[in-house]
Amino acid sequence: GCGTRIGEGGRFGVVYMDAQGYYAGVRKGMQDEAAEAGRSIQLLELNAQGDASRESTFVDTVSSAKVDALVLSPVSETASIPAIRLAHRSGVPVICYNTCIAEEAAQEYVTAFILGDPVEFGRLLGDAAADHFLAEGITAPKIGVVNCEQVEVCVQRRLGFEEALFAKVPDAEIVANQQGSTIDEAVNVAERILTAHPDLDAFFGQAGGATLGAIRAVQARNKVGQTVVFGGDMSTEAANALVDHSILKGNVDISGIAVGRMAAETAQRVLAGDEPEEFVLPAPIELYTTPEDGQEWLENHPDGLP
Amino acid sequence: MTTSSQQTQPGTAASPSASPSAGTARRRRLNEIGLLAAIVLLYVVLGSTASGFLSLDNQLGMLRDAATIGIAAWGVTLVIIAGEIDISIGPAVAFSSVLVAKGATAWGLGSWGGIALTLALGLAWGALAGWLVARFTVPSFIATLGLWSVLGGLGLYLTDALPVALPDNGLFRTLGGTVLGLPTSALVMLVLFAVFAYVARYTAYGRSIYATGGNAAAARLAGINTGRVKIALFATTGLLSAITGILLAARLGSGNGGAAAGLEFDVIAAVVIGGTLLAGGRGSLLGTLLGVAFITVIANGLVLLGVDSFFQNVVRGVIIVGAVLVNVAISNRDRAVRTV
Amino acid sequence: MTTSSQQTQPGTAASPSASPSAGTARRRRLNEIGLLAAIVLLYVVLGSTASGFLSLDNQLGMLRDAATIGIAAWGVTLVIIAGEIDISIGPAVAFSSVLVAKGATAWGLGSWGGIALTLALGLAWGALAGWLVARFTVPSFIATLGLWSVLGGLGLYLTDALPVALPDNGLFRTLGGTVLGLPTSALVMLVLFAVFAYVARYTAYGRSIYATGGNAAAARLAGINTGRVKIALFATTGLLSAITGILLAARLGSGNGGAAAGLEFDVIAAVVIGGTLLAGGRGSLLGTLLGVAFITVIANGLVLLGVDSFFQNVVRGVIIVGAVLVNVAISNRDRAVRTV
Amino acid sequence: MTDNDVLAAQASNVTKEYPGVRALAGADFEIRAGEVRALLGRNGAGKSTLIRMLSGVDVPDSGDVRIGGTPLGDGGVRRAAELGVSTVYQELSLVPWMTVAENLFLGAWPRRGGRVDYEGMRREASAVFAELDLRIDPDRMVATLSLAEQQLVEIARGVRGQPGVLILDEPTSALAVNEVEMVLDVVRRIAGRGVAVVYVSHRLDEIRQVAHSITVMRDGRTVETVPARDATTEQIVGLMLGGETSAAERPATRTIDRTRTPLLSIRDLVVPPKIESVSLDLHAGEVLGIGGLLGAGRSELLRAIAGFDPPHSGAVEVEGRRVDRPSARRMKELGVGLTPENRKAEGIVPLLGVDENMVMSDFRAVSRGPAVSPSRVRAAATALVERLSVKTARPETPITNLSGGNQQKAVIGRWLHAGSRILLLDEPTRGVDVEAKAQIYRLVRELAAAGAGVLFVSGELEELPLVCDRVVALHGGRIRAEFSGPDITLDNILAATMAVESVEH
Ligand SMILES: Nc1ncnc2c1ncn2[C@@H]1O[C@H](COP(=O)(O)OP(=O)(O)OP(=O)(O)O)[C@@H](O)[C@H]1O
Ligand SMILES: Nc1ncnc2c1ncn2[C@@H]1O[C@H](COP(=O)(O)OP(=O)(O)OP(=O)(O)O)[C@@H](O)[C@H]1O
Ligand SMILES: [Mg+2]
Ligand SMILES: [Mg+2]
Repeated sequence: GCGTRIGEGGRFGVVYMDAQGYYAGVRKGMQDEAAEAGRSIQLLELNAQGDASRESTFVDTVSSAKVDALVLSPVSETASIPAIRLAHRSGVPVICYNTCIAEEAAQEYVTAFILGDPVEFGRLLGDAAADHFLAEGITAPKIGVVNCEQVEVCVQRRLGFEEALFAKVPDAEIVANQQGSTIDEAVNVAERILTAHPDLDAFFGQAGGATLGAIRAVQARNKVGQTVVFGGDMSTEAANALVDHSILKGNVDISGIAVGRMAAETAQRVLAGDEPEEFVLPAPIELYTTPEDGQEWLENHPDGLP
Repeated sequence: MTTSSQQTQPGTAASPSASPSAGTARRRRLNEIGLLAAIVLLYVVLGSTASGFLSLDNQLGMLRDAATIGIAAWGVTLVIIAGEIDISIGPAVAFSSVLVAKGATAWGLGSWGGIALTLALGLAWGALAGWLVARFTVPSFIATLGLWSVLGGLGLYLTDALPVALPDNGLFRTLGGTVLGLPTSALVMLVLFAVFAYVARYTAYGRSIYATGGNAAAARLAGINTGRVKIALFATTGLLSAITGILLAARLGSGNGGAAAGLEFDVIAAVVIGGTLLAGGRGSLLGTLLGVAFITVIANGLVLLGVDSFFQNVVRGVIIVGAVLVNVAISNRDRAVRTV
Repeated sequence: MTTSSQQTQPGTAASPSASPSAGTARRRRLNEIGLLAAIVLLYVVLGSTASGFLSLDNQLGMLRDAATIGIAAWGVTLVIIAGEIDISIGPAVAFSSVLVAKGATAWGLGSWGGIALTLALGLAWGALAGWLVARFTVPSFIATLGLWSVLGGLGLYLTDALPVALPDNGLFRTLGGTVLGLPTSALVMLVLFAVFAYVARYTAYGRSIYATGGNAAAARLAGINTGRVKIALFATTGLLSAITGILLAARLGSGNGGAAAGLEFDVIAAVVIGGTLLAGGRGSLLGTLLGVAFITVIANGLVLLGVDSFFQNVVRGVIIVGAVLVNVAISNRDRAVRTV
Repeated sequence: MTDNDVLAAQASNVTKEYPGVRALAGADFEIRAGEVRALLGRNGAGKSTLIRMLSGVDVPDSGDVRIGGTPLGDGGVRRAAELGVSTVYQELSLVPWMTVAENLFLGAWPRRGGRVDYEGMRREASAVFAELDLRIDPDRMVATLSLAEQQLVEIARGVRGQPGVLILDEPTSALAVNEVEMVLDVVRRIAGRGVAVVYVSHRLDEIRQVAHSITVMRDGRTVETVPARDATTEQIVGLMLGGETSAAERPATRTIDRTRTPLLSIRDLVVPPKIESVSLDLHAGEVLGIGGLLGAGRSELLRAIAGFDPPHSGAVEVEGRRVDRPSARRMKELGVGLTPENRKAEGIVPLLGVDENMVMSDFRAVSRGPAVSPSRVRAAATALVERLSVKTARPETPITNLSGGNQQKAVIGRWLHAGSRILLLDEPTRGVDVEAKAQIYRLVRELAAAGAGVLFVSGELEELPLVCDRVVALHGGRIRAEFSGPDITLDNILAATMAVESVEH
C-alpha cells in the first residue's frame, strides 16, 4: 500500500562480483527460491565490477539500512573484510557464495559459504583434457591459458587443472598464460597466443568470457580440428559449441541458479534461527563433455541463465 | 567635463538600471538554491519511500561516501575554474591506496612513512602533469589521460591486482573509522572544504585561479604566474587523490589497484552539476559541495530503492545531463556576452 | 596606388619570405613523417625481437584490431577538429553489439533488421547528443559523458551481462570473417577512411567543420550552420560506433554489454597522436590513420613481447603523452600567432 | 614625482624578431615625466611590440630598455610594474567573471591579515573612480559592462597604481566620441601630475588634442619625433608611409536613382532592447552610413537585418519582396552579407588560409559536382585577392599573417565571393591604419559603383563623410536625422547623435 516503504516486506543485499552472466543466474535462483517459499523479497543488488571500494560503499549502505541478510560474492579475500565486518556488527547475517573472505575472518563474520570448490573445478577440467589428449594420442600437448587471474579463484582453478592434467599427461606444457576475462579481450589474447604458438593443441579458458573468446579465436584462425578448447561456465553459446563439438571438448560449470537457490534457502534458514552446521556448503560442480550434455543443458535453461 | 558627458551618455553605463551585479549574484545563487531544493526534495521522497534512508547510520554512511568524491572534487573544482581538467582521479586514488599499503608493509616505511610517501608522490605526479600543461602546453586532458593510464597500470602491476593488506594498527583504524562519532574521512572532507573555500575566496592564489581561467592572457599581463598556478593546482589534485587513496585503503584495510574505477567521472559530474563552468573562470566550492551531496544522495537512494545496479548508470547519466542543462539555461539567461 | 604601396610594406605580408603556408604544410607533414618513421622503426624492432610479429596472420589480426579503433576514430577526428569531444565510444560500441544481437534474435527483426535498427539508433543517439551541444550549449564532454553512462548501463541491463548470441548465418559470418582474404572489418575501415578523407577535404560540409572548429562565431557569421554541422558530426560518430559494434558482435558471435571498455580513450589517443589539435580547427584523417596504426602496432608488440598486461597501460600512458609532446613542440615552432 | 629632466622611459636601438617577422629593427624611444607622447604608424609598424618591450611582456633580442634610468633587463611584467610602468594593452585584458574592483587590482589584490580585503578593495576602487570622475559600480561583474565601460575600467586600472609611465595602446579604438573625450580628459589630468604617457592611436585629431609630441614609427624603426601642435596631416602621413601619400578625400557626389525599388527596405523594425523602431531604404549604388553613439544599437540593427537576431516586429524587404522570417540562411541567399565589428573574434578563422577564409561563404561556387575543387578555390581566391588588393604572399597564406586592414579586406571579400549585393559593414576600419582605411573607403565606393548597396557603420564619425552618399543618425532606438551630400559633416552627425532635443522637432 501507500503507507509501506519499499523494502519493508523483507529484503536481501546481494553483491555480484563482476559483470558476468553467471550472476544473472544467481539472481534468478534467489528469486525463484523466495517465490516458492511464498515471500516477496526485495533484492538490493550491486554489481561491484571487481571494485572493492564500490562493494564497500554498497555494503555500508545496506548494513545501515539493516537488510535481513547480505548474500555476496566478495571481490577480495582481504579488501572485503572491513565491509563484511561492519555488516556483521550491524547485525546483518552474511552469506558468501562463489568467493569469500580469508578463512579466519570468514569464520568470525560469515555465517555460511556456498562454494563450488575451484580446485575441484579445475581438476575436473584437467582430467577431461587429459582424457582427450590420451584418446587422441597426443603425449606432449601445448596448452595456452586465457585467464581471469585478477580474481583469486581463477588461480586456484588453474592449480587444480594443472594437478589433474600433469598427473595423467606429464609431458604437457603450458606455453602461455595471459589475461582475457571479457570476451573481446579474450579473443585478442587468444589470437595472439595462436600467433606466437601456431601449433597449439588446446586452450584452457578459466571462465565464461575466456572460453568463448578462445573458441572464436580458433574459428577465426582456422585452427578447427587442431586446437581444442576446455573451459568454464556454461552459457547458451557454450552449450551450442558443445553440441557442435568441433572445438569445445569440455566445460565445467557451477550453476548460478543452483547457487542462488542455495543462498536464498540458507538465508531464510538463518533468519528462522536455523543456522547450518557446516560452514562450507558445497555447490554442485557439473562437467559437460558430450554434445548430448550440451543439448540437455539447452533444454533445461531455455532463457539462457546459467 | 566628464560629468556632463556622462549624463548625456545613453545606454551603456547608466541604463542597465536594476543593478546587474545583484542580478548575477542572484542568478548564481539561483543555481545553488535549485540544487538545495532538489536535495531537500530527494530527502522527502526517499525518506518516505526507501526504508532505512533516514536512519542515522545511513546518513553517516552517506557522509563517508561523499568524502570519496568530495575530497578530490574540491581540487578538481579549482582545476576546472582555471580552465583545465583532471581525469586521472580514479586510478590516482587506487594507486595511492596501493602505495600506502606497500609503503607501510613491504617497503618497511611504517605507517607514517607510508602515508608520507604517498602524499609526497601524489604531489609529485600532480606537479608533473601540471608542468607538462604549463610548460609545454600539453592539453590537460591528455596529460591527465596519460596519468590515468600510467597510474592505473602501475597500481595493478605492482600488486598483480591482489589487495595489499595494511598493518592493523590504531592509526589506520582511526583513519578508516570514526572520530567523535563522525566518519574520519567525512571530517577530513569537511575540514578540507573549509580550507579550499577560504583559499578560493580569500587568498591571492585563489583569486589568481579565477583570473587564469577567466582570461589567461590578462592574468599573465597582470603579473600573475599562470604557469605556477597550474602546477600548484595539479599538484593539489594529486595530493587530494593521495589523501582519498589513504582513507580508502584504511577503510578497506588494504590497498587495491583496481579500486575507485570511474571515480573521475563522478567527481567531474559533481563539480559541473555544482555550477562550475567547464570552460573555466567561474564556479564555487559551495556549488561543488551541493553537487557532491546531490550525487551521493541519488546513488544511495537508488540502492535503497532496489534499482538494478546496471540501470543506476542509466539514471545517473540522465541526471548529469539534465542538471547541466538546467545550469546552462540559468547561466545563459544571465549572460550579457553574446555568442553571435 | 596599391601596387606601389605593396612594395614598400615590410614586415607583415611580404617578408616572411619562405612562404609561410608552405612552411606550415611542411611542418604538418613533419608530424606525419615522424609518426611514419616511428611505425617503421617499431616494425624493424618488433620484427626482429617478437616472434610471429611479421607473420601474415598477425598482420591481418592487427588490421582487424585497428578497425575497432579506426572506424570510430575517423568520426572522432572530425568531432575534435570541430572543437568538440566524444567520450562515449566504448559503451556505444558495446550497446550496439547488444542491439544488433537482440534485434536479430529476441526482437525478431532478422539479421538485416537488427543491423538496420542498430544503425538507426546509433545515428539517433548521436544526433541527440549533438542537439544538446548545438542547441543548448551543453559542453560536449558532459553530453557524451551522459551517453557513456546511459548506454553503458543499458547494454548490461538489457542483457544481465550475458552474451547475446547472434544467429549463425552467412551474413554475420562474413562480417566477422574475411572477404578476399582481408578481415571484413578492416575493409570497412579502409573504405570509410577513403570516404571520410574525401568528405573532410573535398566537401563543403568537411570544410565547414574546419571553419567551425577554427572560429565558430566567424563561421556562423559567414552563413555556415554550425549547429547543423555539430549535430551531423555527433550523429556520424553514433553511426560509426554502431558499425563498430555490429562488426564486433559478428566477430565475437554475440553481443556483449561489457565489451570495448575504455575504447574511447584509445580512439582519442589515436586522433591526438595523429596531430589533430584538441582545441579544434586543425587535424587530418591521414594523421589519425597513422595514429591508429601506431597504437595498434604498439599494443600488438607489447603482447608479443610478453609484457605484463597491466604494465602495458603504463607504457601506453607514457607513449600518449610523449607523442603529444612532440606534436605540440612541432606545431609551437610553427605558430606565428601572437599570444598577447 | 620624477624630476622633469630624468627620462621616464627609454629604449635604445631595440630589435625584436618573431618567427618570420622583424617587428623591431633598431627602435629608439625616449619620454620625459609629464609628457604625453603619441606613437603613430601603420598597422604592423611595431608600435605594440615596442610597448611590449617597455612593459616587460617581451624581452628585446638586442638593445636596452630603461625605466626611470634603471635597466629593465628580463625582469618581466612584475619588474616593469615595480619600476612604475603601467600599461593598457591593445586587446581588452579584463577577467569577465570577476567584479570591477577585483579587475582593478588584478594580481595585486590588497590584503589584510593575509586575506584578500574585499572591503578595502571596494573602497579604493570607488576612490579611483571618483578621482577620474567615472561612475562605475565596483561590484558589477565585468561581463555585464559595455565595451566602453570595460575600456574605462582598464584605463582606471592603468592609472590606479600611481605609475611613473602610463602606456595606452589604442585606448579609444572601440570608443565613441564622447567617451573618447573622457579618456583624453583622464590623460591630460594624469600628465599634469607628472606622469609620462605613451599614447598609441590611429586617430590624428585626438592625438593633436592630447599629445605634446608625436613619434612616428615605420618598418620597426622610430622615424621621427615632431611637436604635435605644428604637425600637419600630410606631414605625418608622409612620415608613416615613407614618402608616398594616399590621404583619403571626399568622394565625388554621385546621383543615385531613387525611383527604382530599393535593394533593401526596412520598415518599423523593432529589436529589443535597443532598436525601438527603424525604417530605412538602401538603393543600389548607395553607401548609407549609420551614425550613432557607441551602444546606440547599430551593430544590433545590422545583425537583425542579416537574420542573426530575430526582430520583434517590423518588415525587411529585399528588392521589394518581403522576407517573412529572416533567418541568417535566408538573408544570405538573398544576397545580404555582414562583416562583424570584432574582426579577430568573429571575422577571421585564424588557422585557415586567406583563400579558405574567403570561399567559406559559398563552397558551391567553388565545387565541381559534389566536390570542392582546390583549383577553383585557388582561382576564386586569386581573383578576389587581386580585385581587393589584399596584400598577401599567396592566397593560401594563413590569414593571421596579414595586417589588420588586409584581414578586413579578406572578410569583405568573403561576401563578394558569395555574390552578395547588400553589404552590412560594421566598423570595417576599426584598428586599421590610415592607408588601409583609405583603401577600404575606395573599395567600398567601387563596390557601390558596381551596383551594390552598402550599410556602413563606424564609430569614427569623421570617416562617414569620406565614404557615404547618405548618413542617418541613430539615437534612442530611432532614426533621428538624415543627411546627404554636402550636409554630411561631422558637426551635423554629432549634433544628431548626441543633442537629442535640437533634432527632434
Ligand atoms: N607575438 C608575435 N608573434 C609573431 N609576430 C608578431 C608578434 N607580435 C607582433 N608580431 C608582428 O610584428 C609586427 C609588428 O606588430 P605590432 O603589433 O607591433 O604592430 P602595431 O604597430 O602595433 O600595429 P597595429 O597598428 O595594427 O596595432 C607585425 O608584423 C606583427 O605581425
Ligand atoms: N558585455 C559585453 N561583453 C562583450 N562584448 C560587449 C559587451 N558589451 C558590448 N560589447 C560589444 O561591444 C559592442 C559595442 O557595444 P554596445 O552594445 O555598446 O554597442 P552597439 O549596440 O553595438 O552599438 P553601436 O554598434 O552603435 O556602437 C557591442 O556590439 C558588442 O559586440
Ligand atoms: Mg598595435
Ligand atoms: Mg557596434
